[in-house]
Amino acid sequence: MTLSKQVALVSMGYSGFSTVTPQLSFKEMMFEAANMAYAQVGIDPRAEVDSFICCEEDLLEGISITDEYMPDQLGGAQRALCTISQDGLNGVVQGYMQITSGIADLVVVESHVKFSNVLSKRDVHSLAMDPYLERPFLDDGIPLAALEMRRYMHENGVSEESVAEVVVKNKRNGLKNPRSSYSARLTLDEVMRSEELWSPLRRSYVAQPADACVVAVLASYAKARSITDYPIWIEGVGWFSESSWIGLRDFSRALYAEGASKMAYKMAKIDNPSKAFDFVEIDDSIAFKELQHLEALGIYPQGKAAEATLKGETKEDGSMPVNPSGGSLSLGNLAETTGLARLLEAFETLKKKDYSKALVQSWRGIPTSTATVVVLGV
Amino acid sequence: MTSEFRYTNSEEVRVWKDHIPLKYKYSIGVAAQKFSSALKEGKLLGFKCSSCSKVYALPLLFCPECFKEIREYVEIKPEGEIYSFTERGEEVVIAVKFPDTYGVLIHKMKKPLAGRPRIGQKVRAVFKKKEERSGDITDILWFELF
Amino acid sequence: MTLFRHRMLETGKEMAFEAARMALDSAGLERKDVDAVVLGSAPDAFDGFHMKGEQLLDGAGGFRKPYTRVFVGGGTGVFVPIAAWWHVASGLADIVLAVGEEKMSPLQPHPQYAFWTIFDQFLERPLGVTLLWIFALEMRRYMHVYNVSEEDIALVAVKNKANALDHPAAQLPARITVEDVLKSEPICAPVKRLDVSPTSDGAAAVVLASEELARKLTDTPVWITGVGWNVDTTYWTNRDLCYPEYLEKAARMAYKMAHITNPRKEIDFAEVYDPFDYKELHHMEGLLLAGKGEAPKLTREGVTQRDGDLPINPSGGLLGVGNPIAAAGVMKVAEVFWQLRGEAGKRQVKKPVNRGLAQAWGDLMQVGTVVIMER
Amino acid sequence: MGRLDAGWHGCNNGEVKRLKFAGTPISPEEWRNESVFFKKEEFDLKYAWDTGYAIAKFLEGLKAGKILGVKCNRCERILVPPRMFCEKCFRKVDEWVTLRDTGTVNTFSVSYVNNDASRREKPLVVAVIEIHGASPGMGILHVLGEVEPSRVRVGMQVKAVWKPENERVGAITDIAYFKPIEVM
Repeated sequence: MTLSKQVALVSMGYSGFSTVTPQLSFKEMMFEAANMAYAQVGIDPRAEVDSFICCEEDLLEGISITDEYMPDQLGGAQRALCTISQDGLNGVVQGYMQITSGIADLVVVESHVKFSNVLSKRDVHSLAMDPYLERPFLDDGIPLAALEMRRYMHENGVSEESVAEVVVKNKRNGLKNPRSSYSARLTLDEVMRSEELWSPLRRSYVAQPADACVVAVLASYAKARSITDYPIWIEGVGWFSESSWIGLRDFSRALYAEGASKMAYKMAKIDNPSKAFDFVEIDDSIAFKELQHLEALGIYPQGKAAEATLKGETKEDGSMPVNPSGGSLSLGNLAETTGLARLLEAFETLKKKDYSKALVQSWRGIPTSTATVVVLGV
Repeated sequence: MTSEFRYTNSEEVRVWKDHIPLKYKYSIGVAAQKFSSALKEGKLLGFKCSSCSKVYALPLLFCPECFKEIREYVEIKPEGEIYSFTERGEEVVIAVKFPDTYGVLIHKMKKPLAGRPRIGQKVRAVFKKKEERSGDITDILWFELF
Repeated sequence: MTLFRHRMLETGKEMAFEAARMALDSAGLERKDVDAVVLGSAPDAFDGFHMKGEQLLDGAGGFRKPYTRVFVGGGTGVFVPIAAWWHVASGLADIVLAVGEEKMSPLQPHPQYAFWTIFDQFLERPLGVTLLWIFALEMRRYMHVYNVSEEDIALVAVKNKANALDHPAAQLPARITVEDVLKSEPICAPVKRLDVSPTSDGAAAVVLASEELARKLTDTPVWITGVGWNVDTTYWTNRDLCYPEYLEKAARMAYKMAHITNPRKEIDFAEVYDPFDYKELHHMEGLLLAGKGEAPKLTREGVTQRDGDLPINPSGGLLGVGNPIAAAGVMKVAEVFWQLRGEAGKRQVKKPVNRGLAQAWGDLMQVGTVVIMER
Repeated sequence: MGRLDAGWHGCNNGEVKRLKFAGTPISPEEWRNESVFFKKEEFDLKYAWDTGYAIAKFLEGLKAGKILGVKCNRCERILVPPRMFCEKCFRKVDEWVTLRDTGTVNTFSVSYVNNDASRREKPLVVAVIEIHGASPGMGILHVLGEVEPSRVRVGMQVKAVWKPENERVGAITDIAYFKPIEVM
């Protein structure tokens, strides 16, 4: 057993992936997704799963202390279950550590979101900022995204066309993805004629909300070998936060993604990230972030992602496929489920295609500066 | 797709509506309290870390990097430059960088009569009249070009 | 740790900094030595922040670091060092800063209100449920099944508030009598004012290090030898509230890891979660430190006093020191640390101690978190 | 300010000889007269939660004056409140069962406060009621009426008092309260 094969992703299940999911409660969505994940590898959660990790935030659920409502529908009642108040991909990192620390062989990671149930989205987003310094000016956080976008474009000489091209590409990639809610065949011109929310940010650049639940099952080397012939190995993990103070952040760079990826690359022994991956699933919940994240992750040098995008390199058939799933721009903004949703895409793509290595990165969205990175290998 | 795990029942679709009223009285904190008192005097306060000598243009009790308590305060001239800006109709939100300080202050700007703001332009704070100030960040009415 | 008080001028971030700074100083470390940060904090509705963890990150020392918030309701405080433990045990981090923070005072008119939102939105909130109901219902069930008197329960409040007289950060230390408790204002019978811990603002922090580094940093490290956690079914009205099965399961997980077969003999003292006085008894039983229904007897006989055979909550507990939820759990872990190092001053238990336990509870009578520490 | 002085090291090695801990308490006076600056904000967070199948059907049952449970054929438990899965066996439940509208008080409390900690005008008796027809221990939370608080006992038999049919909306409050079944 090598260091890169300590922990495997053995199965994933999901439910929802729609703009509304009226027929199911969040519990029923979780039950569906969990059942699907467990059935693939034939495990009984009541007997075999050592730890359950749920990733959600109270105010998006409309429930305080949401972990109260998690155990039953995962098979986790009277078992070790906890909430990690983070993106689901960070739940995977915590599960990774539980397995490598020897307290668990089989870990279930879950995240769900029912954005359609949250009627006061603006207020919830406002509550994520400092009441004294930030809330009076930054509304639902969209102005912050616009400030960052302007600074990023300014420092790196990035054109608005390249940002719009990310939208065109990702919405097109999503057309063949059954989990996509917002895929479309659009022209650059159509994308750039979308309503300006806060200049230079247009509505078309922002991923719109959707509902989903994703469940991932992680296993130790021995356990993985015993329950599946097709494990996907977790070769590196990293996570990193910049600052809670918006004013202390570098608007032009995604330092959080840079920090997270450095940690993951070190673990996965990746020296040259621009050549290491067959494809990457990274955060694009605001279109310019795909460019910023590509640079932070070392896939492209600072300021070079825009040009590569315009040249078509990041298309599915390009030299560096970025978000072949369609990304958040197609799948929708899934809040804390974003990372697991993209892990699911990478998991399926790695199994289907003749690929050997992928990168998944999540960002917790406006107004945060927190990222998680996972390197997957076949 | 493993349809046996999907619920097919959709005859009973129901939504339960409710609301959570939340009322807060936030203490703005030890550092912001100092910042707030200075604002009432029409001054902008910087927070200086004695360890790394950075002057933060934000009310910080501690240096996030050195993780030492900040006990030194310096007055910042309320004139800086636009680090970034965004507009919606007549509204302009800006991030202002003050010379020789660390961090940016988010605030709003009075829209220039001619043209649009640019990154790097010099701006200065316009304070409310002394008697109207409360210690809130809105004691600065807006920033204007000069 | 910071003072635990009803209301603090510090923001949550600032309190977290104060506690984290003290913990680093105590270990002779700087922030640059820290590989990762784990923060625990309970409902966002108290502090008044969505994604509270993100709001607190700089305060906890997480600026430009790997940082995560963990959350299991009231059990969070003791869960923070558990999560920090797996950071270290996995080999991914050598030094982890573990911080618990709670700022309950911003919510108006009373922090209690936030607890309405922990209940089921379809079937329970419409009844106007409060957190006190569920405690009162559990207390009554416990009293009914094991024939426990309100007097016996009151003894816990008397002991803990008196213990807190020696705790310099305590919010509600007091010398009171059983009579005072029984005569205090009824809130939600059988729960009375003095049966309950206060709402508080505060923060507390501990530093965890790998074995190799710990030996370099100090001659008297305290080892975490067992961790356990467990969450019971959401359907709390389907459980018999007389006994916390989830806690027994959490404890057994920790005991197994620490190779403990007879906890009553092998645990020297414990900081058990006491947001309400009966909860201390309930939890002692769930931890197998007392038989079912036996904890009141041990309390009556003085076994749980600081000079007793099995001191429980020598710190003064939540009833005496205060209950800034996640910070209170970390405070308990800190107390076990100080007791094991013989640094608890006037609070030091009489008997020599080698092994202690800290426990917290949370959710809808649902979460048990347990840490076992040894000298 | 001196807040972080001396006390630090004292508290860190656990000694109590120094009584200074970090932290700046706000006095009740400062809180009331607001001599320090407070930022006040109000939100009203609105949600429209999908009840899902189990709760939708349960609420429809209440509207029709019935308490519905579900049955798991593996463990043979009849569960209430209903759910689409058996948490014990981790499988879908098998059938709906109409339960009786009577029950046994499992535990109770007399509440003198509202959920914002303010005092109630009249105390309210709340209880976990094990519903007859469901498996033993299957309780729901509700309130009791038509009974003196001092007369309530664990084990007391109670019956649902329904709101008039035209006032029922499909909510747990369609049961106004449970009242003791009189012993004849």
